[in-house]
Amino acid sequence: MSEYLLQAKQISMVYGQQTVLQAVDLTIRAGEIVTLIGPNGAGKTTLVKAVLGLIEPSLGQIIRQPGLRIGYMPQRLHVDPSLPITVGRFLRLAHPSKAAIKEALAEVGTSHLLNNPLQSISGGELQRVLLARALLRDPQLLVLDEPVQGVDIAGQTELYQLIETLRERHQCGVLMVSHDLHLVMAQTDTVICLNQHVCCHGHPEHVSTDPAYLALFGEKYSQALAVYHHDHDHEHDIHGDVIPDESGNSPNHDHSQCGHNHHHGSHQHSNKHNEQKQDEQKGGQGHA
Amino acid sequence: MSEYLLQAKQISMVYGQQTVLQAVDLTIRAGEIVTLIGPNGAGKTTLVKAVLGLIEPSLGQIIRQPGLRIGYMPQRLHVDPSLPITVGRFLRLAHPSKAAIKEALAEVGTSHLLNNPLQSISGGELQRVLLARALLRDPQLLVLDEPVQGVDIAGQTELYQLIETLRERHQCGVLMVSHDLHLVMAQTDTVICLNQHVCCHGHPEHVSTDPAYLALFGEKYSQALAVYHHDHDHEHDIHGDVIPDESGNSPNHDHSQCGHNHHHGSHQHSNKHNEQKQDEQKGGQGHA
Amino acid sequence: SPAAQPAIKPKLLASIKPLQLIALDIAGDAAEVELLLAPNVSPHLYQLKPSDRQRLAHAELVIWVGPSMERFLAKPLSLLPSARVLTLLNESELDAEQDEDEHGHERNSSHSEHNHHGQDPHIWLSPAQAQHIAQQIAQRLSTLLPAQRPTFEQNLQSFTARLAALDAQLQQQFKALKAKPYMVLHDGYGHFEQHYGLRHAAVLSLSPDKKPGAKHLWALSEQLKQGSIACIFKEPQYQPALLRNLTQGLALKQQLLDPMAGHITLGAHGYSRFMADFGRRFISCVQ
Amino acid sequence: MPDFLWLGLSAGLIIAAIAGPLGSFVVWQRLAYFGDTLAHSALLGVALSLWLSINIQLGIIICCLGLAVLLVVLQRKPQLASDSLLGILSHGSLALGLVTIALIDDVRLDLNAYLFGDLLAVSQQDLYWIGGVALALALTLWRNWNSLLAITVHPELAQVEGLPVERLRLTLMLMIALLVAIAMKIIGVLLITALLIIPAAASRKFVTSPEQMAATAIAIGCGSVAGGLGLSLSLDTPAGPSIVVFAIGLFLVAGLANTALSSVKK
Amino acid sequence: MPDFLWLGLSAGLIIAAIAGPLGSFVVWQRLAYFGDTLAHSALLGVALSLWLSINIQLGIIICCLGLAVLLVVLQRKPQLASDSLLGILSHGSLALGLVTIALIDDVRLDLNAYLFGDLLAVSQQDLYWIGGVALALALTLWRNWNSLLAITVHPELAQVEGLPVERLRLTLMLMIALLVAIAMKIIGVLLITALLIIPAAASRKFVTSPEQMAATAIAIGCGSVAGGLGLSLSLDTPAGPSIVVFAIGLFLVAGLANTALSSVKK
Ligand SMILES: Nc1ncnc2c1ncn2[C@@H]1O[C@H](COP(=O)(O)OP(=O)(O)OP(=O)(O)O)[C@@H](O)[C@H]1O
Ligand SMILES: Nc1ncnc2c1ncn2[C@@H]1O[C@H](COP(=O)(O)OP(=O)(O)OP(=O)(O)O)[C@@H](O)[C@H]1O
Ligand SMILES: [Mg+2]
Ligand SMILES: [Mg+2]
Ligand SMILES: [Zn+2]
Repeated sequence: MSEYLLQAKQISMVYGQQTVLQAVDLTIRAGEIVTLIGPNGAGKTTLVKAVLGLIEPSLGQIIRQPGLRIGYMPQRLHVDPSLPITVGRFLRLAHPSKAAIKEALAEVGTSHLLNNPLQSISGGELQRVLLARALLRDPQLLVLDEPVQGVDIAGQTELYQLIETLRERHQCGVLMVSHDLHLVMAQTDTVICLNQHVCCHGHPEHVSTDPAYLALFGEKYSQALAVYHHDHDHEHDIHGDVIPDESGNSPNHDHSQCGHNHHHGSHQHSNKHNEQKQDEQKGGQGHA
Repeated sequence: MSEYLLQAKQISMVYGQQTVLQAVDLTIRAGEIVTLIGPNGAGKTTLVKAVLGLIEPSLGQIIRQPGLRIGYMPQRLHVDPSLPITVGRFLRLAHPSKAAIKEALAEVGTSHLLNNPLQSISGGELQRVLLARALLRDPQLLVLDEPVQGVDIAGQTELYQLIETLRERHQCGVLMVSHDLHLVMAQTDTVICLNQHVCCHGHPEHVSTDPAYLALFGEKYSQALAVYHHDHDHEHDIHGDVIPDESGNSPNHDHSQCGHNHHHGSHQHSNKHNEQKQDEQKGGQGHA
Repeated sequence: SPAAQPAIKPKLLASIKPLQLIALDIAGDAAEVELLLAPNVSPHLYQLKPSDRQRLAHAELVIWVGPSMERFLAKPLSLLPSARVLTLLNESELDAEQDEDEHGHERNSSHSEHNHHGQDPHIWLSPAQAQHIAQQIAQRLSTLLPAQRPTFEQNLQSFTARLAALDAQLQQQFKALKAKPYMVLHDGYGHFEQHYGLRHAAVLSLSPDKKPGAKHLWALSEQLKQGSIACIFKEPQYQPALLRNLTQGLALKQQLLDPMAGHITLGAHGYSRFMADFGRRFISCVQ
Repeated sequence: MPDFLWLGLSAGLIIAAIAGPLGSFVVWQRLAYFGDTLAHSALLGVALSLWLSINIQLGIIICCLGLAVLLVVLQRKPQLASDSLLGILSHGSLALGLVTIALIDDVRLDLNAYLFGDLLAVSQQDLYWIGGVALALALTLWRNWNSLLAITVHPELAQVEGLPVERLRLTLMLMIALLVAIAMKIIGVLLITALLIIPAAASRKFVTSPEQMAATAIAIGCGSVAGGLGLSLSLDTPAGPSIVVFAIGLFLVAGLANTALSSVKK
Repeated sequence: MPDFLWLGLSAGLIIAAIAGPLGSFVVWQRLAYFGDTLAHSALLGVALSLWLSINIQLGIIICCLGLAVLLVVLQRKPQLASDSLLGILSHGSLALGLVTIALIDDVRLDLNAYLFGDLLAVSQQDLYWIGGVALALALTLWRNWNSLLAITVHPELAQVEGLPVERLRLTLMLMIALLVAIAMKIIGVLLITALLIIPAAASRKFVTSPEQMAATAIAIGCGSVAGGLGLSLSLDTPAGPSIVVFAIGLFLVAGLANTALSSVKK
């Protein structure tokens, strides 16, 4: 197996009173796609920023291959309207060659935006342009925070396909945050299911049957999404029941850690859920 | 059939040289869910803002029911970090009652965020909070620009379910922008497929077999998304081929208009595609 | 009032040094005369310190020119009873004023708050004005210390006599010499010039706050190049860098003139010494 | 304690009390430059009053209010950040003022003098003026607090929810302009602009709600006025600058305290 | 035409040429207040030099550079917008300067003279100074242009891509501080701060790339210097304010032209 591009060890992050990350481990190898999944506020963006060195974790250590070239696509971008900059010029900040820029824009399907002001393009267009910028760095490691957020349905599949292609062509590692489990699962080598701590991790097929995963997302969502049904109560019943029922069918899965962590995770969940139940149940009734 | 809440007639919007909207009609009735779909940059957000009166369309007319109460959820929100404001206080700007605020937060599943600073919550959490604010207005018309963007998979289904519930309980009209065709289709009364002009509109089942719709999104995407496959060339072949082949199986579909519009739309598409093809095809080759 | 007790000398507070010099001559030993603003401090950015305010509050009499000169005093002094303030250049009778004679304005010269048309507040530079100032001070001192009225009248008389002699001497000297054309940096010598029948041939700017325009400077530089100006009076408070550009390469007499009497030592006959020095410098340059 | 201290202290406290909430809006809406811009436009006001022979105080107030209106109009096209707009207005009005003065023949005028009031020269009558204006502003603020906050957080949401965004923004600008225009002459331009920004900025780190920020800003402002006057008395320094220095000191202490607090939590 | 006009024109053009690109960064990074803040810190510099008996010009430069460093340090914690930070630094240094001066007994000092230069008073030697500094700044800008732009657009992206964000930001601030500190004494604080902001802001509407904006700002700046001097010659108004008024005129014309252009397109 190839060398580590990047290794994060026991990363913890605390904001004020709130623990956002707790002893998270993460390893990315060349040519490997690692996907972070997890509910909103799980700390995915925080972990990504720590890995990139943009924020200093409260505890833990990050080891990068020296001279690692990273292509990064942030979750949000806000450019001041007083700065006149076209999409093309924006990309030239990452790479001087115009040919390469056109190529990258073509790859993400936004060639026609080359001379548009960066501030005027639509939300989904911006996502594509950001991906183009990450590609231009000819990265050894591609870090993408919800790359297809706001991208139209045709573009989503295109972009995921593109990421797959890039991985194959350049043998670059990919760290990706995503909510689109169904689209992502097929291509990912390792899924890390995050909820402050690492709930479970491993190969998608294994993870999708992991009880910790099921507890977090409900069994239904791990299956085809075409079947649309949501049963709120059922989902949370699993929370409590499934924890002791840890079978050994996920080879990469660290039992002891997950046991501990998962207890914590389930505690968090039921916390939120209790709050919700204590309030007037105007909306809650709609769920059944 | 109930009265119109809001009617937009022949809305056109031009930015500089670029035509973003062209003679778009839109009608929303109480208790009806209208969904705008379309590729990135199709003008969905622009249309929504025009309908809300936030921007002045270049041409056309918008008629609202007098005293219409609108709940709006913008596509992006950026709050200056110098303003100390908690989620709870932010919601109190829309509604004075604390009980109502707790209820709304519970409805969108973010009760635990009540006292968190608005600037520190994660992307998906912010979306939920924005929806809570829209709900607090007890709206007659709910306008949502990509409401589940960045929301985790469990939340997405929850939120769509919630919108459905609200519509039933309050009989409010809903205008929604979305890329999640598979999730949205089931609940929508009218789908408007936008690409500068109205490509086609009508009941979801009809629209999903409409050739204009297929041309825009490709046949595959209208079916279950579990099957993941993308054939770029094929998609664009449909563009040219399908237009004359308009069968009468979509009752709400205005043939003449769509014929005209679609020609325009397809022109736009092939334009973009040509640009893409003229460039070096490093990425393009990956699509096949 | 503590001033009523003869043991304690009443305090006088002069806003600027020339006024202090005059007041010292009139008051003699009967009163203390303090100075508010050191002669080298620009009144533009000056903000009163608490100690200044204490001195204002404790002074039996505050002597100042008026709001067109020491604007920062206008407000604090308006809060004092008028009996304790001597305003030399009053601006209360204002507005519909017509400056009947811009330069020859007399004791109750007309002023307007919003419009200092040609008002040159440097009134102490004219011996005639100084004489009038001394009279006013004597009058107020006499009201303040009725018992010492004779002393003040005597001091005034000797002040007048000394000044008259000096004035006569200067008049004669100025008459005798045919003053060559000279230039001043700002139009602050009007009272002196008026009194001795002089007129500057050129001025850099109306006041230090008003920057001259390029047109004016161009004309000025032509004038200087043609050699029609013999002498330039400089000031310690106002040293415009512009002057360097205008006079570069020209052989011009330059003379330092301090209208604020910065270099005059405190003591007897201060004002006469100041005027004598002022006149000497003037003559040495324009002769 | 002499009268002038009491008068100055009262005026300072009143102004600090109203500058706290108004200053919070100044900080939130990135209008820190507004005070200085108003001071410069006041200079233009002086120059124009001289030219047109109208009352100077009136000229200053008109110019300040006019500037506020102009700013609101210019902010409609949001291509320029408000600080750039303010920079242009500030330099523009200062330069126009200077040129106007130069064009009026034969005016002798110390422009600075018109702008620098002095806290220790406040009269009884000034106090009534300041008090009246502060009361009016406080009432307007009180009645529009939520709406003003809503347009600060997100103007588009506020507009959809039916608030008259433009009118509210204008109200806010006019309130700030009025306060600065009146206070400038009485307590000095340095002091009023500083009292708007520094207390609000210093309080940011300790608060979690807009109301807390306004209240803390009031407290810090009043503390600075009292402390600064004490400083001025003991060191014999001018009152206005001493208050500002004291406020800066509080700001620094606040920063250090915050750092210390958060390191203790860890 | 007399020498001093040529000297002034040359100095003005050189400064406008370097202020164009630097001013664009000022506008993009919302630092419009920076120039005024530097002017105020220069006052502190004067006061401290007098107190410590060091060379005044040196004291001014040190204070300005120190302020730039302080700003970069304070901007690390982005809880306060940069305009509020600048406001605090501006009022703080002005007040500290005034207090320091009040504490030094009996100094002979016309503060204005230290701060207000005059374009028409530029000497040959000044010109060399200005030219040298402008050249050094232009070279630094040229070499770091792309990196500076990258940290302006999105600091986080720039950092991930391996740029030394903090060092670059410091470089930019020091460049602006140096230009203002040198130019303040020579051409006046009003003119240098205005030449930073107004041309850059006026050019915004016509351009689509950062380079175009810098170039257009240079053109507008140089045009304003030439036009303003012409104005000063014909109306006999002071040179600095006339240039600023001319620049404002260009800004307004630019706005109108833009409106007209876009309505023609429709
Ligand atoms: N600067 C900050 N100060 C305080 N809390 C913060 C800060 N940044 C993030 N948080 C908190 O940390 C938690 C994790 O945030 P993060 O953005 O990492 O979530 P996420 O997993 O990326 O969520 P999403 O899927 O919605 O993007 C959130 O609950 C948020 O409130
Ligand atoms: N202020 C503006 N100036 C110039 N062009 C603009 C402006 N706002 C939007 N546009 C252009 O109008 C087009 C439509 O934008 P809009 O935001 O309405 O798209 P959208 O359908 O919402 O896309 P998405 O799905 O990505 O959100 C885009 O191509 C964008 O470049
Ligand atoms: Mg995130
Ligand atoms: Mg959109
Ligand atoms: Zn004078």
